[in-house]
Amino acid sequence: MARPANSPSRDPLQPQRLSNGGLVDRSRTIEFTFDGRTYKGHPGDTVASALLANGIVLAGRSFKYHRPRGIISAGSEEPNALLELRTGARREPNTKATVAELFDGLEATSQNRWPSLDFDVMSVNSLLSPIFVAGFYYKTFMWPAKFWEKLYEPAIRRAAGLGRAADVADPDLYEKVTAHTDVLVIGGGPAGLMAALAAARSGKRVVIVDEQAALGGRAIDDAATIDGRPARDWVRAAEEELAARPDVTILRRTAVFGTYDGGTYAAIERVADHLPQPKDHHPRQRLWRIVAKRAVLASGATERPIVFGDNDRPGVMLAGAVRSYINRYGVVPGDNVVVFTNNDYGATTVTDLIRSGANVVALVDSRPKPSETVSRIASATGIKLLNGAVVTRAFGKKRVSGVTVRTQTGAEVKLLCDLVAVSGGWNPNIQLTTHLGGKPAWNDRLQCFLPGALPPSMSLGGSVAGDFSLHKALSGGAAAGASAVALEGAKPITIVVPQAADESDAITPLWRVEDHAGKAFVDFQNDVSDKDIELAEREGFRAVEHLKRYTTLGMATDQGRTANVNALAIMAEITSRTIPQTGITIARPPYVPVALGALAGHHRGKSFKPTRLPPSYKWAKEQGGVCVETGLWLRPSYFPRKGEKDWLDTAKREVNTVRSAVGICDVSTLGKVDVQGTDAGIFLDRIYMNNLKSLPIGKARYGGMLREDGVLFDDGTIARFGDHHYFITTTTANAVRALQHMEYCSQWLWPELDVQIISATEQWAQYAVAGPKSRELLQKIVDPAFDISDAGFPYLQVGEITVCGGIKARLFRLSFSGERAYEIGVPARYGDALMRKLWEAGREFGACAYGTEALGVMRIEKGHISGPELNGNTTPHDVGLGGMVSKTKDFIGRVLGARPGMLDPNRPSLVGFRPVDRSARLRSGAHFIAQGVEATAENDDGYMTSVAYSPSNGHWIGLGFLKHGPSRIGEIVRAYDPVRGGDTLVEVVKPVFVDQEGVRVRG
Amino acid sequence: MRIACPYCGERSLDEYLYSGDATVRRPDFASPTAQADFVKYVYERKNSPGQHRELWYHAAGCHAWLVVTRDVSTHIITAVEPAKDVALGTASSMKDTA
Amino acid sequence: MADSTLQPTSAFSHLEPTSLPGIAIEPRENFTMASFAAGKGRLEALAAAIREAYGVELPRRPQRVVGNGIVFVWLGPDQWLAIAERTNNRDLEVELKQRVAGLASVVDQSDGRVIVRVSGPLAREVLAKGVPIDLHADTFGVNAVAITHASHIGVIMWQVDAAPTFELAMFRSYADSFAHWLLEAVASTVPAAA
Amino acid sequence: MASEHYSIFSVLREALRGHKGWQPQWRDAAPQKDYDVVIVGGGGHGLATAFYLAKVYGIKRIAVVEKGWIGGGNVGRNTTIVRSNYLLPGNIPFYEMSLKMWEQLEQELNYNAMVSQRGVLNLYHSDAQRDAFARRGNSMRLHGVDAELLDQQAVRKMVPFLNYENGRFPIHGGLLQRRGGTVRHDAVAWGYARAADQLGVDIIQNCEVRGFRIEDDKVVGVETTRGFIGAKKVGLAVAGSSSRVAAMAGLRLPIESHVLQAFVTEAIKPFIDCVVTFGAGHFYISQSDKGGLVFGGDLDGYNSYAQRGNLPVVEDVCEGGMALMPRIGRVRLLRHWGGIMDMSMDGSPIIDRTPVPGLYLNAGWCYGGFKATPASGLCFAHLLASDTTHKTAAAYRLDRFATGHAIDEKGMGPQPNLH
Ligand SMILES: Cc1cc2nc3c(=O)[nH]c(=O)nc-3n(C[C@H](O)[C@H](O)[C@H](O)COP(=O)(O)OP(=O)(O)OC[C@H]3O[C@@H](n4cnc5c(N)ncnc54)[C@H](O)[C@@H]3O)c2cc1C
Ligand SMILES: NC(=O)c1ccc[n+]([C@@H]2O[C@H](COP(=O)([O-])OP(=O)(O)OC[C@H]3O[C@@H](n4cnc5c(N)ncnc54)[C@H](O)[C@@H]3O)[C@@H](O)[C@H]2O)c1
Ligand SMILES: Cc1cc2nc3c(=O)[nH]c(=O)nc-3n(C[C@H](O)[C@H](O)[C@H](O)COP(=O)(O)O)c2cc1C
Ligand SMILES: [Zn+2]
Repeated sequence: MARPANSPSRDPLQPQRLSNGGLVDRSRTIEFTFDGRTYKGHPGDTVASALLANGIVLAGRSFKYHRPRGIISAGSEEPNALLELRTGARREPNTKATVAELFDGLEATSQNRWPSLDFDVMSVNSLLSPIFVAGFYYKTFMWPAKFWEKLYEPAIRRAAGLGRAADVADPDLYEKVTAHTDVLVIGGGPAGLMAALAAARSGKRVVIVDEQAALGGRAIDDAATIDGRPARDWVRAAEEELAARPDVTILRRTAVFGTYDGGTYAAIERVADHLPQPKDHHPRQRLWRIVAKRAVLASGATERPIVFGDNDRPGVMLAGAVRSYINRYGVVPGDNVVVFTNNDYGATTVTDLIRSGANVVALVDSRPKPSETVSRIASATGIKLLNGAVVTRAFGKKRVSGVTVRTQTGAEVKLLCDLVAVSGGWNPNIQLTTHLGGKPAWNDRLQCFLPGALPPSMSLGGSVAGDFSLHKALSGGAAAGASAVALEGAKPITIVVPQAADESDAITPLWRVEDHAGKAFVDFQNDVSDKDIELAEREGFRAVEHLKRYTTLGMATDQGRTANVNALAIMAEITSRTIPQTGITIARPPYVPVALGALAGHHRGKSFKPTRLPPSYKWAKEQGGVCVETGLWLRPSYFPRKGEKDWLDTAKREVNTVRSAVGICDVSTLGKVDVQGTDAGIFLDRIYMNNLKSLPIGKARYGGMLREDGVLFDDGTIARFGDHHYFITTTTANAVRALQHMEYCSQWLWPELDVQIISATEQWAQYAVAGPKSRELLQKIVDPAFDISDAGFPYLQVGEITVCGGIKARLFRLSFSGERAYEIGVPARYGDALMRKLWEAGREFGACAYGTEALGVMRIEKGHISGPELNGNTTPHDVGLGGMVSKTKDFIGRVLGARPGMLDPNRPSLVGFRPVDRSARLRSGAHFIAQGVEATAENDDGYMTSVAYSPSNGHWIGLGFLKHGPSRIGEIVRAYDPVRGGDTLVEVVKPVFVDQEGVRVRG
Repeated sequence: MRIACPYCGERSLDEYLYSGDATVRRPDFASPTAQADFVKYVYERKNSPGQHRELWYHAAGCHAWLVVTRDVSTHIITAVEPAKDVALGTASSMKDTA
Repeated sequence: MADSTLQPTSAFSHLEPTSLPGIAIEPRENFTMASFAAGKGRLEALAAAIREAYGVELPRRPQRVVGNGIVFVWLGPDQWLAIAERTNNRDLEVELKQRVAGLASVVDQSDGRVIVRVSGPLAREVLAKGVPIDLHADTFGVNAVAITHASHIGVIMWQVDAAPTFELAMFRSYADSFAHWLLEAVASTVPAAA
Repeated sequence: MASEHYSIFSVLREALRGHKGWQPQWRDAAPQKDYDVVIVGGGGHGLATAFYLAKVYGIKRIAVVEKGWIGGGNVGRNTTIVRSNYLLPGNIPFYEMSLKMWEQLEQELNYNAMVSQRGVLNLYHSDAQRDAFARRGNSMRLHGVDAELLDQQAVRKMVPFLNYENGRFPIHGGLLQRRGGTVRHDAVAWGYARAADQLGVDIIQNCEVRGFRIEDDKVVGVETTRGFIGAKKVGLAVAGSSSRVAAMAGLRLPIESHVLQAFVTEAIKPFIDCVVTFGAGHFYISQSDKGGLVFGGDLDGYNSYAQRGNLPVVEDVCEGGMALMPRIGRVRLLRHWGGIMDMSMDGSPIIDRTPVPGLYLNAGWCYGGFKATPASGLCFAHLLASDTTHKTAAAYRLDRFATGHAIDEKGMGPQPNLH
């Protein structure tokens, strides 16, 4: 269709670009590609406005029927124009063209079509649409059963999804920031700006956010007048005032997407999405956690379409979006326009269109009588006004070419056009008021849902509160801002509300056009039509939440922002209920979809969790030590030497060295807790199952902690340094939980006790020095004043000493390996140096460093329990420590540990195992089955917890829990390991494989 | 959710650990009904909607155990007291009712 | 310990004192530190002993006080961390044990934690990328203390001066992870090169 | 009562007449004066129980009363994973029976619930974790359940899109249950409702139970927002509301109510074919037939009846996601929501009588009860109909805490939020 004769001359390269108006920078032209073709636009454009400037409306294909779809909106509510942006690692699916800002070189590709947007083979789905109605798949694809996974589902999955995720890791950075403020203003339209001004002028801290690149909201979209000057000037002045205040933060391109408890709001800032690439070291997006004492929600409203036949034809657009394109972007999206409205605000679109030189074919107003506003517009512009008329159907395929209008008399007329501007009224953006469970409240006069009960400390300003006119938005915003700071104790200030029009918000509801032909879409992206709603109703899915789930209405990337209210209104109509009776579906965060990368921030790759490095880490790496993750720690697991073929080879050598000479191992990761106070002894007695009262000063003892349910929780040593001074160790894995548990006991269970609990885990670098030569080695380190002879420093002795010429140290004669052994602790800053010293000193004894592998082997050889045995389900009796359990005192776990199930003799208990064929390998996780019976669950007698190749025995050994274990010593059972194809005969033995008499520890 | 630690001030949820009902107290191990008492104490919970007195641990902060009064249907917190004071009966809110 | 054959090593493998426009960072390790917790019913006596010995009042809220050559940092209810430069073999554990004997439990922490100093006009902006608390001057002023976390790493932090200068103390084993985060936060805050 | 049979033929037939002939999938029944059995709770378990009561046990007068709309509870908001890869003998047979029932479900209900056995892969990151998974896999195999222990190479082949290069916690392998997978959650509720309705069960929506009428120490009915409904037996299947409903009969349960969140992204072209759980972070994920990545993580951790969670957990879960799959950085989170979990003290469920005669309990499903739906329905129906425990659910006794027979898969002890 021809451009109207009176239209001003335009740039031939951007045929729909107006010669002036809007916030775009016409002084610069930038290029972008869409489906491989190059187009031009200007900075300040979105991809959508640039496409429209180039005369392109067809932007994508719908999800199910692959119908051609155009740009409908100018904001984050867009259901249709979803593009893949960028390529390669930065490929970004489902990006709304109406939100994405244009940059030079931007590459955009349409989605969900093959081979091309213009010709999409899958559009045959459209022909099958009589079958593909809501919920059809629940009724089909069941026969034959096997075919679902082999045939039907793969086919469905091939059709699933829109864009494609990148194939490789996202190369961009993301970061998170926490901000605290007195007042958070959400939305930078007229209401939000007034609220921010009012709050800021009182001196309070203010954060104002808007999801768009520019502030101003609809005042910019509508090219409104404020205080007699163009709104954009007023907005600029307001921005400048705010920016000049040190306690005001303005965040553009930032959408608040969630309201959380305690005044916490989450927002996403698109820091660099408008750039080809983020600047070096700078993030692509930033997640804001905003903690606000008060929040003013000034999020405006979103326009909704009217449901009529083939209302999804490209070129059918929201009226407010048409105005945005004209006024914000300087683009007129069509030349011959039909405006279809049921409200006065929508009718105003005519004025903008005429001003931009478009030909308004007709104003179709469903209301029987022209309102005052409509009459005024009609007489001012002289356009054709059709009152009491409705558009029943759009025609055209890839672009609308006209509409059928049913006039007040019922006559059908065809009007030719290339753009239909539709307004069905406005839905306040209330989502952030419902995230904490607030229920929206229907307003009959405005025909929309307004916020109901608000989250604590939130208030409203502007059209989100139903104050639809610019005048009301400004004054409502000002009032909200002022009252927010007043509640925070600021002195009341008077703020002059600028002059602006109090436009009419008159509306007469029209949700869908009756007796329309063609398909009438309610949810564009998910292809839900009014017929699907009828079907859902017919099948009993009347509750709105059922309707949503059955038809998938409102579940697409736009979350039904243009669809939900229309849908439930149609449901209300069919079921003869009111809209409030019908209800609305619950909105959930995020308000706009948020990149997962941004929610992760810094915490990905190696930075997913912090890494803890033990004191000898650097030295260990120099020695070629292989480190493994142990919780957050990186611990050396073995120190391979040339010629050793694998970890096992190395571990054997390390064990042999310890057992024959001496080895050194970093055990600093063990939890260390200092316990002092006059009641320290009583306290420890209550948290350990065994008796500690008798522990003499200068001695250490092994102890076990239970949970209150009687299960073994942790074990370690308790050393006594003074009358009221103990020093305990916990396992590495439980260090944090054990401390927490002790604090629970001291603060909550027994606060009357005088006990102080202080963690000292990181203060001490602690090394096990183990083996027959350990004392000789230490002798070279320990200052001569200290007697560490077997007589002077026997097994289980502890002492405060000095080493290497006066460095304070602690020496513990403890052994996990079963050898004569010590643990020596020095302040952690000397940890590296001490390790080097021990290493040097050990050379003459043939010392080795050993890691967690050898440590594990030796403790298994000695039958000491560790993580695999402390699996949260075992009792002291299960692990053979029943004898340690005190019968005389109260302690955590005593009472429930005595329940029948906990003492049941049938519980598997700890024994040792060795393979009958000594060359066989054992694996932990294998289950025990008696010989001669079937390997079934009934015959499952227990499981292997820990295994090791024992160099001392020359074969594999294991520990495990076996039913009636101790009475089955000597029996041969199967260690059955089907997941690794293992089935090994093992002999049940005592769980000690080295030095059964325990003489070596004493030297 | 934000909890106002009486010592540290208001902090976000991620600094705290929740640890259950604060209205149950550890029974006497020597009582003849000890086992039944402990079963109740360890396992049985009122768990009703509305106000809940519960234990939290300021794990990433001062390590204080706290008794928090919170509406579990709205997550609105009305009181936070040191567990130590509650246990000793010296918490300010308890003095009021004592 | 001049005559000792052991030399201390830094916990940081790649954090050097750095000064950029708007921000400076510096690892600090050469301290003697001890934590002490009041014995039951000894709080006032302890406070008096500290007053006597050092002429300062132990803070009862998250604050620190600066005495003559010593700083006391609130560490939780009835607990403090004493910090002093590590000169002349000064050992605060030993020193405090003498001065508050019977009143408090003293534990050496000189090596348990390392400190990073962050200062300059961009310090708040950088720290807000990891620290969740409000660092605004009106809320967290000079000598304020907070125990919190930074990028999943537990920290005790305080403000030294109005530059502003902050110090963050973390367990020694986290030093490198913390530095890694901090450098990333700094790089994303200072204006990009191009 | 709709009795039409669903098939491609019925769909084609209806397509020809504008789908005008479909009947409601279930009647919106009004309460009658009394029933033989009243099931409280129109979630998956309640509806399945009603179905099996009618179909297997021949009970005639059954009502399911639901305070809102059926399927609006956890059955309608879970991450749809079904599996039987449990560790303990109390659990494996039960969940395996359930999985077998899923395999037959669609034919049984004549409703396509999209049971999709696409495999459930639990990743391990250390030798200790591998051995723990081996123990579990072996336990499963001893029970006749499929389980495979994969090494890193096999995992890489199966799920090439994970972070193998620079993960903080390297992926060493995984425990795979091929028969595990996903089921379309809503369809389960609707399918059971329709099938139960066809057998005469009254499904009564918008009918909240507010109390029990107890006469001579025995339950004789329920007080509801739609009046008193008499019942010879009352079965509770109210999941997250178990404690509050049981309290109306004076009971205290070994349960705390916790919130669990779930997440879905915008639909993207499918690339995740199975369910993956990250053994070193709180994260698991699958991709729905619509293309959305459906994922979740840990509980929020505090008692709640609010059906929504908080931001720290959102971040925590997404950190896990990015750590595992750095290529989803630009995929966008579309929606996240919460459900109220009836977290039991040992993480395992309860199907048992209560101390109040006539009142039966089905609860404690924690965040794993969706997969249990068919077996739970059958076992609960068995208990209600026969007053005897179904042998496959024999371990799920209410008194196991008193006797010391907790079924604690994770070994976390009586801390519901840690299971
Ligand atoms: C986020 C999330 C993810 C999950 N992921 C999985 C998973 O991947 N795999 C898995 O196996 N499980 C999962 N679960 C757990 C699973 O969803 C539940 O265990 C299971 O659905 C509970 O059983 P139900 O279906 O009967 O419960 P529900 O669907 O909750 O049914 C209970 C019903 O009782 C009704 N009710 C409550 N009180 C009353 C009353 N007074 N009167 C009348 N009616 C009442 C409720 O309205 C509700 O409809 C998940 C749960 C959540 C929330
Ligand atoms: N008369 C009518 O019927 C009618 C109807 C609708 C709108 N209006 C016009 O709308 C304007 C109302 O002013 P207002 O300030 O209330 O609304 P507004 O729409 O002008 O401004 C709202 C702003 O909030 C932003 N926003 C929304 N949600 C956000 C979020 N979650 N995070 C960040 N930013 C978000 C939007 O980008 C927008 O800029 C007036 O100009 C009025 O004339 C009139
Ligand atoms: C498996 C699964 C997939 C879902 N996919 C979508 C989806 O694609 N789009 C959407 O908006 N919501 C999706 N949801 C979330 C639901 O919309 C809804 O939030 C959830 O069922 C909880 O209900 P509520 O939010 O009404 O409380 C999905 C939910 C589940 C359980
Ligand atoms: Zn605190």
